[in-house]
Amino acid sequence: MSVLRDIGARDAAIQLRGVGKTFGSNTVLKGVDLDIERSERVCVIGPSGSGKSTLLRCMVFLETYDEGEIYVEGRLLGYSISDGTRKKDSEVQTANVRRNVGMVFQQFNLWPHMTALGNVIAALRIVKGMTRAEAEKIGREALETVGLAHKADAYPDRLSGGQQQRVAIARALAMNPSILLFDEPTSALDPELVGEVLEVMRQLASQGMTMVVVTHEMGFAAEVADRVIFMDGGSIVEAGPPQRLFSKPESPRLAQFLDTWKSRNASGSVSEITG
Amino acid sequence: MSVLRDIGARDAAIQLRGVGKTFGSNTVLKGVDLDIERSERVCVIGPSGSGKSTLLRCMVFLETYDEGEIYVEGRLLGYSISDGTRKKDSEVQTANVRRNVGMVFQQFNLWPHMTALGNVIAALRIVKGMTRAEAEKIGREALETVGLAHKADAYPDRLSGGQQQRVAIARALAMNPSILLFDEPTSALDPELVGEVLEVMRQLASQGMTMVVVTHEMGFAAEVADRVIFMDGGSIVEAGPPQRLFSKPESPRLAQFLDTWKSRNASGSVSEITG
Amino acid sequence: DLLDDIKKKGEIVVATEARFQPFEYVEDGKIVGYGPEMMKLVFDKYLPGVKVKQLDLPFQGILPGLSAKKYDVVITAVTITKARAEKYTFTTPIAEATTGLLKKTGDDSIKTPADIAGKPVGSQTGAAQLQVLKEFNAKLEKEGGKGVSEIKEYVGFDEAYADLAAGRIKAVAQSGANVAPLVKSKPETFEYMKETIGPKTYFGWAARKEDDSASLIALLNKGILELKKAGTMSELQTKWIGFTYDMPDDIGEPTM
Amino acid sequence: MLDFTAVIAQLPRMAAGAQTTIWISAAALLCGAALGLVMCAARLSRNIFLRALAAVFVSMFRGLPLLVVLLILFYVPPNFGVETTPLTAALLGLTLNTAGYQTEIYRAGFLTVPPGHAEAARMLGFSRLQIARHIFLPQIFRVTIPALTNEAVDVVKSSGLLSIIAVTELLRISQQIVSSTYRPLETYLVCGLFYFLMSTAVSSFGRFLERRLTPKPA
Amino acid sequence: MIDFTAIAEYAPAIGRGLLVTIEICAVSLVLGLLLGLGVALLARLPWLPLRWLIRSYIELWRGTPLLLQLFILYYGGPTFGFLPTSYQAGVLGMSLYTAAYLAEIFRAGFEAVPPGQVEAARMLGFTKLKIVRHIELPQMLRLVVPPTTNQMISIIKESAVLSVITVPELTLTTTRIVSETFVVVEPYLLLGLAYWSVTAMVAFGSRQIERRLVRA
Ligand SMILES: Nc1ncnc2c1ncn2[C@@H]1O[C@H](COP(=O)(O)OP(=O)(O)OP(=O)(O)O)[C@@H](O)[C@H]1O
Ligand SMILES: Nc1ncnc2c1ncn2[C@@H]1O[C@H](COP(=O)(O)OP(=O)(O)OP(=O)(O)O)[C@@H](O)[C@H]1O
Ligand SMILES: [Mg+2]
Ligand SMILES: [Mg+2]
Repeated sequence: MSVLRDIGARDAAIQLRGVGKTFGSNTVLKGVDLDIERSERVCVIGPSGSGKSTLLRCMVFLETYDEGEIYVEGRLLGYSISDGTRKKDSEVQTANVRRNVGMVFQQFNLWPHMTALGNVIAALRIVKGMTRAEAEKIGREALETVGLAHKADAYPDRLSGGQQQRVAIARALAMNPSILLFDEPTSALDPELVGEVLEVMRQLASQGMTMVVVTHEMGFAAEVADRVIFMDGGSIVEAGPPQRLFSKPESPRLAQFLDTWKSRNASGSVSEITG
Repeated sequence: MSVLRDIGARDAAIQLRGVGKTFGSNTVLKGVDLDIERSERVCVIGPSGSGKSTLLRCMVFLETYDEGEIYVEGRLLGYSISDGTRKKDSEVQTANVRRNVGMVFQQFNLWPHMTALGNVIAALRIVKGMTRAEAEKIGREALETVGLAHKADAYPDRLSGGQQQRVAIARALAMNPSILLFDEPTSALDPELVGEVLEVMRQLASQGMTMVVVTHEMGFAAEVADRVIFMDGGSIVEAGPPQRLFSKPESPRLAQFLDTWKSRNASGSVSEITG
Repeated sequence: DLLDDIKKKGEIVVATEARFQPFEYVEDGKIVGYGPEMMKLVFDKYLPGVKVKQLDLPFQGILPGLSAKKYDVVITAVTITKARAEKYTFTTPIAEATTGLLKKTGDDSIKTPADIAGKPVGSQTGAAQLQVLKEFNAKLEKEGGKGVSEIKEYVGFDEAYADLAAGRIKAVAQSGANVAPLVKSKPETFEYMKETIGPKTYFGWAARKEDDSASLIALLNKGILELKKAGTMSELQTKWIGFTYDMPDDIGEPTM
Repeated sequence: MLDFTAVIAQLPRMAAGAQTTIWISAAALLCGAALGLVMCAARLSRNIFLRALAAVFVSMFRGLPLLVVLLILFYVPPNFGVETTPLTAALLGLTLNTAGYQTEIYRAGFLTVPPGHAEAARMLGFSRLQIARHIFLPQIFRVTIPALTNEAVDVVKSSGLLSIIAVTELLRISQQIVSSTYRPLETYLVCGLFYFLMSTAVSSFGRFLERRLTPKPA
Repeated sequence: MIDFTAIAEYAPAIGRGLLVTIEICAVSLVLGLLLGLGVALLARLPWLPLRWLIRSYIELWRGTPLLLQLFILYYGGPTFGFLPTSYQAGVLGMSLYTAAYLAEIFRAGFEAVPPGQVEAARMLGFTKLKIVRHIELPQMLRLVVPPTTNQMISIIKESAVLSVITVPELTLTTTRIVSETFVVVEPYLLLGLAYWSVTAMVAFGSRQIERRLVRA
């Protein structure tokens, strides 16, 4: 069985098999099964506390999972199995398994003591051991991609939230990942600054990057996602292409979730007035 | 002249005459003229840094203004004129002039060491010197109005952002104001929680409260406002009923502002898909 | 007049450094010793009903504090020196203060006081014994060409004894009366040398030099001399110090 | 090698000394709190003279060793005709010393209260005094507990210096015991134990208060 | 009324005392910094007995007066055959004392680095050691400048108690002058002035450093 899975897994970017996670007595993930194909764009939506972030964090073992298996590019993440029992991997082993996965956080998590470029090239220099020149070349390209080449020497606290988040994306890109995870990348931004970050993400999507995005931006999900996943209470309640999911929700919980969202955003919306 | 204004002012809720404000060398308000009529609902929109907050704060003298005059219910705010020169009023005099004006802040500014009810009745007890019983009666009514009677004994940090903002509204309401000012009352809220606060504001509007609301919620402005004011660079660039302003902006700056907004919110919006 | 004031107030404030066995020290929370007992006898007789308020102070501040009028009189064993006598009035002597050396038992490298040359020695900051030690050292340097290697100054004598026991210094300059109880309780550690190193000096109590204090000093002198005549002083010396001294009534000019 | 018998016999006296330490520290802390709050108000006032006065006060008493403050307070005023008993000098010295620190603690506490809290109160008609009393003080108290606890421990520890000016507190009594027992190590170890117990009690109480006053996150 | 001529001849002695004070504080502070940083780093190892040991050290040293610690070191050490000179005991005592405080400051500094920044580094393949070296340490060092300078000032002040173990520093020198001249007011006022100017200078210097760090 495990052999079969392993073979199957080789084709998928990330595979989750019955993943469960409990904080104390609070079961946050309940046997989640999910396959993320290569070059697939998946958006995860759901009410607050439904386990979206936890799911994403488990996918890179920033959070350990208690049950099930997670395969990243075909390799079991975070654990090794010997003699039928499983043992937690060392940090170094885990890092190796997820080396092609990048992550962008809600709070950007830029390092304040380095410039934008410094943030982007730190891992190239320190982890990959590149020379400054090599690293800077890649770093400047990455900043170019997010449209911030001119801000290379600015420290994070001199950048707007949107710019900071774009630097964070560049930082992930510089490591040349094949899979990018985003956890509410625009939630901490002023409304005016959301657009510029979504624009960068749209561009990445169009270039075929495998992406998993936890988001509240329904418009973005509708436009970009191949598949939208609706989570509630630690389980995937419904999944499918955005057109189907948004227009014909099957589960009442999703229907209600969409209603709440619409009643706020649609009523008296400018497009209706100007339309 | 001043006599004429004074007579005219008696009818308006708030009158601004050539109000100017400078921070250091940065002129933030440039001769703003504005009349807020009784029971009028005014929404103020505009890009970040255009002076919206400063305008609102000048209206209650939380910020001093350098030029022009502001009349609240016909009385000059913040200054007294004797022998042709004007002198800053004492805190007590100013408080008296704006006693019928309430304000709701972006950051709620609830006092964390008091319960919801404690926040609402503090001014009744301390400023108005009511007995606990009197104050609590009014306080509970105010909480009822915002739908939070059941949270009277909760401390702010146990309330969601939306609930905190509703308590803040109740706190202002308890003083029985005739004018309420809101500075981006929903900007600090999670998207799911915006609706409940707007609902309370809608209800206040329908009861004839005079309201000035700085907001990014165009839908709300379109639905509720009698008049929308678009600010840019410290001046009122355009003002008028929302239908006219949103569909036929006269100034290019407003047109551009609305475009940016639409491109983010309209593209692939759920209403289009589900529509 | 100070004495009148004291009588009027019903209280006399005295300063003591209660870390100076056997003259003044604390036992079971009370300041006891040769000095306090003698003081009590004098006060009981000549200042009956007057309350005694006794302050325990570090020695360095005790004479300046007297100038500063922090208290009426210093009832603690103060070596009478020229410099001090210029600024303060002393009572008739209460015991001999001549300085000698305390060394470690069985330390054969020091047989005579001159043997401390080249060795670290110590005494208390501001004490007359320190002054004697410094003068003795100057004499050594002048005569033998070689003085001690270091003179360490301690805030209290107890620390100096501890350092001697620890071996950091080889001798402590101190008056014989003071070390008697120490040597008695720890003969295996401390040994006092017979030969002294300074001129004959005496302990007295001190008051301010102003006329104001004259009547108080006179009263104290009267009391002390009476005790001496009656033999009580000798009894007390035997009781607290372990031996008796031949004492002059008036020392005249201090020897140092 | 270590022999505690002589010291154990003196335990009651050390306990009495510890009692003196405790009450002097407590009194100094309370007086220091009152003075510190006044100084803090001066530091935050709009009057430039008051601000400068408070700044000098803080700089002075945070910059001077307590030992030196005590020496000055004990020996200097009588030269100008002012009487100070050891106890008043001790209390005054400790109070001034801790007030210097507490001023800064309260000021830092003030700065943690978002200015919006005061603005909300102003909008409801609160006077400056009412804002200080009802909005700032309760919040400051809560956020300053950890710093105040540290300060209380510091005061207990530094009260040992009172031995220098004839206050027979714990350390002075320990020195007296050393004089009669010639057992410095044992005596000072026991003395250290007393101080450690007092400090631990103070900081435990501080943590308890902190926990009581900080609502647990939901 | 105040007349400094009486102690004028002692000016060189006061200068020497001040130098001793400054020297011993500087040495202790440097040693305390290194030791404190080492302790704070060790405390991050996931080894429980070590953490308890470090905890007890910090609590014990912060919970007792420096004066007493010096007494124990200097007068108690010989009981165990440890015979430091007064200068050695002073430096050792002050270093251990300073390190206990600084270790706590550094620990708080480490904790102030948002965990998200560490996670971001983990996601990019940083090892634990590299995270400490490149992410946590640089930020922590910047955060701890203000509390560390406060500690510096407090160490200078506390050094006054070195007088009790015969270190000929400023306070002991002044005390000696008082007992030799019987003059109280001037020496003690001068003593206060000396400490105040030294600490005020350090405070001023540290504010400059802070300002520069903030600007960077
Ligand atoms: N480190 C943690 N310790 C304990 N409980 C946690 C932890 N992290 C998350 N939880 C709990 O797990 C549940 C799911 O949290 P999660 O952050 O995954 O939700 P979410 O869907 O991302 O919500 P949001 O939209 O608010 O970010 C919540 O009940 C949360 O309280
Ligand atoms: N206290 C202050 N001191 C100095 N400058 C200030 C101050 N408050 C506001 N400003 C400046 O005044 C200008 C207008 O600020 P204001 O907060 O009124 O804008 P706003 O329209 O409310 O923006 P936003 O939508 O971001 O809230 C900005 O350039 C701002 O930097
Ligand atoms: Mg989340
Ligand atoms: Mg604003």
